[in-house]
Amino acid sequence: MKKNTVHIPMPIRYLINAAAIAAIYLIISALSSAGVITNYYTKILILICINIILAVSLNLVTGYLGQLPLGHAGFMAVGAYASGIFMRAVSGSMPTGLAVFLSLILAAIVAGIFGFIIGIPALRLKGDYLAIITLGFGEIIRVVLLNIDSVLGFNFTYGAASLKNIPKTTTFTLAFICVVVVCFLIHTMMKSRYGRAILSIRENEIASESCGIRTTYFKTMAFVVSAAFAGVAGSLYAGYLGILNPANFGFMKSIEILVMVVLGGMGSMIGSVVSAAVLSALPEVLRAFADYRMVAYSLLLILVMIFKPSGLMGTYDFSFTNLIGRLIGRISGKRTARKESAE
Amino acid sequence: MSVLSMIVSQLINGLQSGSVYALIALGYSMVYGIIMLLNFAHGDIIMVGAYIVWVTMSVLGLPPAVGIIAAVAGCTLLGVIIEKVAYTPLRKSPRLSLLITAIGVSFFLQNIAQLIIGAGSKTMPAIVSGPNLYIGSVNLSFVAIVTIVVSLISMAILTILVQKTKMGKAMRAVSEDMGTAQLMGISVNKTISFTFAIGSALAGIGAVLYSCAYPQASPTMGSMLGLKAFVAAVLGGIGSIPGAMIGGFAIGILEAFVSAVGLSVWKDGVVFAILILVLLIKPTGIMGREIKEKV
Amino acid sequence: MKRILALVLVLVLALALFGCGGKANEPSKTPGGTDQPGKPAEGGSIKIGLLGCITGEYAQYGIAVHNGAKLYINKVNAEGGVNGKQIEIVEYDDKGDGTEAVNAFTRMVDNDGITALIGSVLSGATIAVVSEAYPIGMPMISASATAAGVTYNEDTDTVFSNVFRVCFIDPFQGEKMAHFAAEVLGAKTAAVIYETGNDYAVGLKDAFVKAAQEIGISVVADEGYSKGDKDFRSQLTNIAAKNPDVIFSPNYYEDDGMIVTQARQVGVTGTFLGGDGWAKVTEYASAADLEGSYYCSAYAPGSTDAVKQFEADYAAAYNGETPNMFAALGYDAAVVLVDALKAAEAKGLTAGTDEYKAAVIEAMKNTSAVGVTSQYSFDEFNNPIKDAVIIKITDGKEVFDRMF
Amino acid sequence: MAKRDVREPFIPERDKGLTPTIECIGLGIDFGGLTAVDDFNFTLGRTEIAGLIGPNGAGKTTVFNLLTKVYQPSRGRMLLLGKDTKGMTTAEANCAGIARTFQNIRLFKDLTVLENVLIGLHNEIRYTMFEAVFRLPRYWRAEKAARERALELLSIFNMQDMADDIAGSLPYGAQRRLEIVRALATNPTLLLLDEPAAGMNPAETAELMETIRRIRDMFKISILLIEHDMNLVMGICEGIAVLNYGRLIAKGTPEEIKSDPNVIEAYLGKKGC
Repeated sequence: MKKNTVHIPMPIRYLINAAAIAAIYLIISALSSAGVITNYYTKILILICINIILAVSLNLVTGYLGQLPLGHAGFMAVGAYASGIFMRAVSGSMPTGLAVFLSLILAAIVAGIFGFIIGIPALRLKGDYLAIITLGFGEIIRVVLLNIDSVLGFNFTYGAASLKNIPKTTTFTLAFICVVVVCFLIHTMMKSRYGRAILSIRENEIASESCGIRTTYFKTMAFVVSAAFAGVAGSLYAGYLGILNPANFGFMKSIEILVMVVLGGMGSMIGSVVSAAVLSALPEVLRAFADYRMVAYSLLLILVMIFKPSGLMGTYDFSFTNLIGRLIGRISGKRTARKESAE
Repeated sequence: MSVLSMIVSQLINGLQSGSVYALIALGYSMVYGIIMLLNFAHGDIIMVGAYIVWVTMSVLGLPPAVGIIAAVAGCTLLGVIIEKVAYTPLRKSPRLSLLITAIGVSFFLQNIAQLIIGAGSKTMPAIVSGPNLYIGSVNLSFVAIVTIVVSLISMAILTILVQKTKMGKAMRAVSEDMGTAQLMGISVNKTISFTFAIGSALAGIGAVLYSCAYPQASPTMGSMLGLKAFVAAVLGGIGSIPGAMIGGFAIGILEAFVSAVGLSVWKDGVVFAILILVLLIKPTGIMGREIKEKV
Repeated sequence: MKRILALVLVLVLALALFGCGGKANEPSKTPGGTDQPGKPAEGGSIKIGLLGCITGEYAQYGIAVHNGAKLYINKVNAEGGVNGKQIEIVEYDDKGDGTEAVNAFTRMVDNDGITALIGSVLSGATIAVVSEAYPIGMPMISASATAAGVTYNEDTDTVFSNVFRVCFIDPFQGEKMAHFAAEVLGAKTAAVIYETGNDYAVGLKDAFVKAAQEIGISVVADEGYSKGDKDFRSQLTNIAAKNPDVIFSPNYYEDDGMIVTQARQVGVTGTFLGGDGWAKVTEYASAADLEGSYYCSAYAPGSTDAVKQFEADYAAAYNGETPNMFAALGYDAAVVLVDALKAAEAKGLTAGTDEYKAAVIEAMKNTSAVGVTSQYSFDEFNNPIKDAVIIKITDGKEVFDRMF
Repeated sequence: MAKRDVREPFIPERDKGLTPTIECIGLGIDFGGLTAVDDFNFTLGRTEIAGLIGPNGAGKTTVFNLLTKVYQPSRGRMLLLGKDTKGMTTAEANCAGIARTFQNIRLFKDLTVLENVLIGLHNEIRYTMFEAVFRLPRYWRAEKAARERALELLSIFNMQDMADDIAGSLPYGAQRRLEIVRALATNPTLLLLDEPAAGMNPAETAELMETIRRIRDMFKISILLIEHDMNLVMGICEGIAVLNYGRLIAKGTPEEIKSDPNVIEAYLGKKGC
């Protein structure tokens, strides 16, 4: 197999990947303007994009760093509320495009700050303790969003009454761009010294430390980046639904994201993308399945862990260009083989 | 009501819920001590226990004694089955896999209960009833007295079991060093199953006491209860029996006083804040020992 | 290579499911539907959406509302429909979740082509749907979304002209019970205990406290609790110390039952008052503990002949079940909507068109339809104008006390 | 027990006059009341290959953990190139020049051989996060240089052909060698080898001895190794330190150690018992 792979040089790889992504986008938007993809399907596609960002960002900590935080929905909530409050405040006084861009950045920064605040104590602990402590923080975020107004004495998050009338600015194009940007950033980060440091912590923290890697720093960094991207997903969600309630960001949501990551394969970005897409579309497709969805999710968690702990994709990362290289290699390989046999 | 009698009343409120926490915390602590697993499903075993009480007493109309026995036996069995089906195949796997499985089991129990019985809560008749006692102006409910006394007796029995019996010795040996214990001829599998059985039986007793005090069963009742009990176990020092008791009572009393001063909304937040503080300042808890990774 | 194969397989499977899902899982439609979504039916039928949480935590409310609504629409269809056309129900579950509700609603509009919507059941999900329905002028009536924000945008001070409801709004009940406490029970002091994370409970409590202060009841204790709490002793011990005349507990019945039981254990002796969330509370606390408590409701079982007829019909349709307030309100929502459909049909408009929808909205605004709980007319906020029913609990039974 | 005398620090002739790589003065550590290492006085020359030997449980690995700052000492001082290392973390100690291998191999098992070495080169690779995620020219240059350097290091053990293999799938001996390469990648001044020859056959051991010497000559570093294979220890070590019950009982040349009565007693027990 290896012999037949044609190595494609980097600039061409980028071109191929960019072309593939553009093609996917153009096909979907063409279908949608032709009316094949209705408004309803567009909504589902946006939801898929949001879930992909959530899964990919959680995968950074669970798959690559090897820790198990259970409060990912909390960061999403922080991003969603930051963005929602911002959009409500500036709506009308700023061009929409700029406001949306700023709201995404703001959501990422605020969620990242929360990730930092929570990461500092949480990452001093390992395994089960980290899981519990992040779960606790996730719940605290929810409780604070619910009750902060009565402490502040003015309406900020509107608590249980929901933050309403957020401008609905999330389009499929925006969500798609965010997915591409988030996946690109995580991918390039993982292929650098920063990414290798994160992986080395998952593999063996003590050895990593003895290689001169400041593990606490890199753990916190991964955690902050993961939280920031969850915040971006939250911002998209706020602009998608237009109304936010703390109840939407409970423990259940965190578990749903975890199921996507575990099923796709911890440490595989393409696995997260595929399973987030499938698991978000499935309940819409199989409406009759709704009753059994959570039972199926929990069973999936158990069965995947027992029979295929590496998930659907393992740590495999799909490379479109490698696939093309392999295909070219095969075809040319066959040709040379044919030539040889002809001779 | 004077301030003093008010404080005593709140103390008793705290002791009542604290004794249930303590019973559940013991289960967490024992299981964690032996296989280093945070058994997320432990809280949900209590939920199943409460439903067993509901089925036997409300649906089948059987007397309380049958309900109590059925709940304890059912929980014990469920604990062992969970261990055999979900955890044993993963004993050699990374900790992360085991933890995810435990979360899976917890969610499975919750959702299957919701699917079969429905999301709404079910009420059950009073398991024990008796007159309220008055000491001065302090009002002592009968249920509170029963809860506190029964949990203290259970903990005393458990202590004897672990300290004096052969099986208890085996449990302590396995938690110390699984490999060596096996070489000494202790059946590790049997001991772990036994630990799950004991822990789950305690959860069964906890479920009955919980049902006495709060006669409702709902699919998600176990998750918060379980988490708080876990916090209690960590506070007391995981793996330590007296620690779990102290932790349970401490959390119960803390919650009572937080509510009493009007911060009930922040109760869960305070409990988790305590957890975070304990883990950062003294990760071994009040009674725990330090375990260091060998380099 | 295997992995790539698996990946491709999963993708194909997902696409296949996604693609044929629309057909494989068509929602339940009463009489045979049309296959062309988005286009109005030819003469045969009028499509309306029915949206609510029929699974999940609040399923008992959603199922009751849906059963009530379907009971009336089936009755209309059996009697020949509206203007000779059958009403076709497109029913979806939103699990009480805003995201699901918006998706289901969009699907109803785009893929099923509904003309009007009954729903949703919970306030949060309904508000999420309103933000989609208002711009396209879709007539909407909810049986049970009580939050003020459902029909009114307080930020822009505009009423969502297309949205109506047949239930009381939250503040209304709180005010009613404060006046009831003062005028009927002669209460001087009151305490409140409520779930802080619940907009329904908070809405009722805020209105109660405000009204109580205005009419001279002093609120001596204000205790909150969080969702999922089962232990209220600490808060109730505080309340017992103040010994109030009445305790207002505007929560859902499961919590209310537990609160009353524990209150008696820690020595609270005052009269308990509640909102319409109290229905069925008698199953959750003992008769002795509940004796003499009052709550307000929109529905009094067995009070009038119309109600008795409704109860009999409901029992006949649903295995002898007794309807609750939500079923009655679901029925009433359908009554008001069908009445408006009749008006639109009378104008000779085609179902599904914008003019038709506008006519339905217009007709609802000026309705005088008679439902099972009351005759309906709407105020400037599209909220119903009707009296509350006071229910008293005696001997473990919920008994009609008076209209108030 | 009377305090033992430890002989004057031994340092090879050529290293005299240079600041020693390591100077431990009265280093000791307790674990919950149990003294694991006590009064550890030790000096290591700049290009010395030294051995740390002693019976099982003597505290050899604990000494390594003290030197690499996995444990912080309860008392005493440790100087690295004359500088106090107080308060350093393991990572900082590595940056300051201490690299190690582990008794129970600790490779990054699921990563490739090349990635293992690249992680060792972590602090040698210089570009910012921004340059990395946006793939700016400096990223490409640094990555290319690092890759070449990694292959060069692998070639010391003739492992360059295994670069794309998964580390966990290598044979045992190759894993031990990879650990050494990874440690060398961190550009150390002191290399600590914890039982490098464990599980190797005599031929492999002989080759390893040769390589250790070559590494010292190539990189001009000092090497301290824990080893039970006396042939290896006596063959390459210029100085040997003997540890028993957490205390240094002898340090000197191999010849001196061989004839030291304390050492013989520690290994064989008291005569006449």
